[in-house]
Amino acid sequence: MIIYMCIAIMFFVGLYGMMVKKNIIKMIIGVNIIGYAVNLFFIVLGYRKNGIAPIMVPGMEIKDFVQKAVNPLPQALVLTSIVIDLSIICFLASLSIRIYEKYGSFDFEKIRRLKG
Amino acid sequence: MNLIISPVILYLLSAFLIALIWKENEKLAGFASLSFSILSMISVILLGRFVFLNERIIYFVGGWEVPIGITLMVDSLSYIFLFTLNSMLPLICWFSITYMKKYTNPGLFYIVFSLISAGMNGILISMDFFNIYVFLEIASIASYILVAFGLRTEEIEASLKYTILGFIGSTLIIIGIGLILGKTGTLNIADFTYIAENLRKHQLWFILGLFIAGFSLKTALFPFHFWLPDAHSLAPSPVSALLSGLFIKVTGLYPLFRIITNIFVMFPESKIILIGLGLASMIFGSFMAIDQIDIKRMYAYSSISQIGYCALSLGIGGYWGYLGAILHFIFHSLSKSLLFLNIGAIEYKYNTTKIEELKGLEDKLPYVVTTGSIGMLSISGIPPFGCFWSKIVIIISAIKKHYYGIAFICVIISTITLGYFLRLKRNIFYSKDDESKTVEISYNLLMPMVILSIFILLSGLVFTPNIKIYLDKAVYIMENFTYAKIMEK
Amino acid sequence: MEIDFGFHVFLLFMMIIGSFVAVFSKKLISSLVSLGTVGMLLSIYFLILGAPDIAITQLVVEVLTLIILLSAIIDRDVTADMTSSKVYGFLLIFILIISFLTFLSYSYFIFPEFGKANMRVGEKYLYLAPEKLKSANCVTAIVLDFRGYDTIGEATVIFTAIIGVMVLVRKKGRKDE
Amino acid sequence: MNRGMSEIVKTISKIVAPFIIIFGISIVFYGHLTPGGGFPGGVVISASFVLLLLSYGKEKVLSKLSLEKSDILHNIGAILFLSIALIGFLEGIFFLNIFNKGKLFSLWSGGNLLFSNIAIGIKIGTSLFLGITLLSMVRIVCKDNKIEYFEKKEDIE
Repeated sequence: MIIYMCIAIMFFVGLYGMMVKKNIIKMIIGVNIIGYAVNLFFIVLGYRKNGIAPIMVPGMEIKDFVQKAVNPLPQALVLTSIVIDLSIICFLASLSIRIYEKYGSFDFEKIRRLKG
Repeated sequence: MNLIISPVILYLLSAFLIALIWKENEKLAGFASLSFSILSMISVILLGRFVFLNERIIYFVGGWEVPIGITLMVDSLSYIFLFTLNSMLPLICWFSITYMKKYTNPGLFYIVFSLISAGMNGILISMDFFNIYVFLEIASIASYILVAFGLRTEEIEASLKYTILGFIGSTLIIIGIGLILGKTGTLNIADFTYIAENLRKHQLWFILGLFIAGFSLKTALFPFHFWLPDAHSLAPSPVSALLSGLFIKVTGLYPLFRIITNIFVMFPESKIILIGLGLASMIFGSFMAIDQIDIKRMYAYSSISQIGYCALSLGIGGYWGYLGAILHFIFHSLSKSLLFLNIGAIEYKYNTTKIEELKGLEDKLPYVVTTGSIGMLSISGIPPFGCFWSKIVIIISAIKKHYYGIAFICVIISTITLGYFLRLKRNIFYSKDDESKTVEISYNLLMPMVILSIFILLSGLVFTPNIKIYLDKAVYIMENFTYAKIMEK
Repeated sequence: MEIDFGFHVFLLFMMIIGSFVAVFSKKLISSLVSLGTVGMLLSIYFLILGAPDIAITQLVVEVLTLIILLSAIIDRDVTADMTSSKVYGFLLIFILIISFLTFLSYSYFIFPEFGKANMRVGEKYLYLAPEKLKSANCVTAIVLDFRGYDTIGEATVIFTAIIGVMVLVRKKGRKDE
Repeated sequence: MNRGMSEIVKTISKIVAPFIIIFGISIVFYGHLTPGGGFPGGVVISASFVLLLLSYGKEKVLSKLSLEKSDILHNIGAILFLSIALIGFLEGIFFLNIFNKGKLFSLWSGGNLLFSNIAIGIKIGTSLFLGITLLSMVRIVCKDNKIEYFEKKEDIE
């Protein structure tokens, strides 16, 4: 359980950075940390005690392999999820550059105009 | 049965091909996008025959069986969404060919338009949790881009806000998916439902909560609504039509339909949450819409209120409740898209959406005023038009379940809706202006609106009794079907 | 690989400290650097958890993320000190602590046990990939064949993001401005 | 004009960059046998270009891989991967792996996995390079349907 708790703490730290900090770069850092926490959560879900990587090496029996290897499914999902996080961060960075060019600041409080 | 996957493939191909050619020829890009969307509409119409003959179509991508590969499924419920989506996308695309001439580089717009369409189609046909997440992300990122397409400062700020909140929604959903993977070891919805019947309730409520929170954020139900008015009012008008009319329903409402009725059937109490959320957003949206000075912002708040009707009807449940939810989805999509296209046409001519700056449009743009009035009357529930039928069904469903207070609130909110639309009409359409000369408006802007308003008129007069047989099939699925039945066969 | 349980916790604590520094540091540069540290530690932890593919990807993606973020803040107000709004911040901290405690009390029901993965589908993949598909790397087999449809979606996501960057670096959005 | 970083960085990155590219390519090609695959390989390849970009400035890199070229390449990578999926239609099912599966532990194994890896590698590598270059160094400015590349914002305003 303590592992899940640590991941949850990481997630909440990221959420705090994203919601409360007024600097756009800090928000992006929060997004990044949340992404780490989620990816780590997925990998931990697939972990088996004393497991090996889900990659066959020559000279290994398939029965052995199936019993020992960690779950490959979460790893495949995390591969996708990492790329999705990267693309969101890419997009957010370009938004923040654009905002900086208009206002000369990354401070969300200064640039804020919309009320809703 | 390769027709089931053809909309996604066609829209993806369209995006990649337009990305190759848009720099040389921007006009061709628009026509390519339009023709691909018409092709996918045709393929969906062809698919309809098989769906209603066979009850449901199941497709194994790559030929791998149920828990191993990704499985796709279309039944009559998702077919209704698929049909509405794919028949409206060509109209919106047609409208934007002229409208997007105001913007630089419309070629990029068509790429993103194709991507968002591919994403929405992918959500509707999928039967795999993670696959739904991936296509949800495609559609969401494309919508963040479209909101910022005009590159004005407010638009970029709205996009930033929308991106951050949309990311939170996606994160809640993916944590739920992770818990499903950890609990049951599978990602297939049918397989999960089959296993979940044997799990105890306290192992599942957290997943359900995460899903409801995440998808209500995408749908903009009341406590999670605050990104919607900014995003939908600042986007280019065809994009607002797309987002308000289709996007929030396909990415948020359709998964909620499935989750409440077909997946987590062991939690009947989750419907009460939906009634609460729906009522709150109905009341809040309509009261906020009353004193807006910007027309698009008023329409956006009205969207929150009308989405509340859908969620409320889904929460009430039973035959009439589900029928009302589906009907209101269809008619509100038609009417709200019509309204946003309408204001887009006005904006194209006058470059403003403020109420004070527009006057006496009745003499200047007669066709636009006629179609706009049809849309407004439909949304406020005036008898012959579409939304009247859905609202009356929702009220009947509330009365049947003895929720008299809710029925009363529905009527009141409908009256308020009528009130603010009448005020809008009096101010911008029928007020007197000094110069009253008919203004030329492009055929391409007008035709999609005319087609949509003909649909709304017909839906009130002819269609509703005739399409009832198809709707009954979808309602039957919402009432009786769980995904576990697929595994039992 | 036999790893002591304490080592898992140690790595996780390092990551938590790193993310605290990244969020609460006054200088953007130092918070970016500590973000990089967290990413690298995460990569090592992935390796320990038996996911070398993810470790490689995480390592390189981390570097690229840092470059993207650095390119966003370079030549701009690097030392920006932000005052987060107090009331809202405390409210959020309160909500976060409440939800964390809810987590803690229900975590036994919510989470599966650590180190005992539910292999319902995973076992099938482990068997099918070498046997039927003749691919030694099961993760690649899943990504590109069993769940290849997802991968098309993923490639489309990054395509979308690049198109988004192209949209946002245009000089102006409307022709009449 | 002395652009980029100091001489030491330049020399080292000049020596290292080709090795990184070769490493990336090998990751792509042996993705179905050893850890790796299209994604990590593509990211590694783009990282090598980004290294050159950081140390030498953009002229040198863009002379090797221009933005137009990488724009076209990342579209082609996407289309390639989609068409590999579409090949399955020859036997009736989307994404069906219809190639000969080969022998375990040889380079030709797993049917279309190798081709998919290459397509994904091209796609990810070029699109990340494109994104980072656009974000860090250049600004696309579009004028009458033509893209022009400007250096810094002084040129635009």
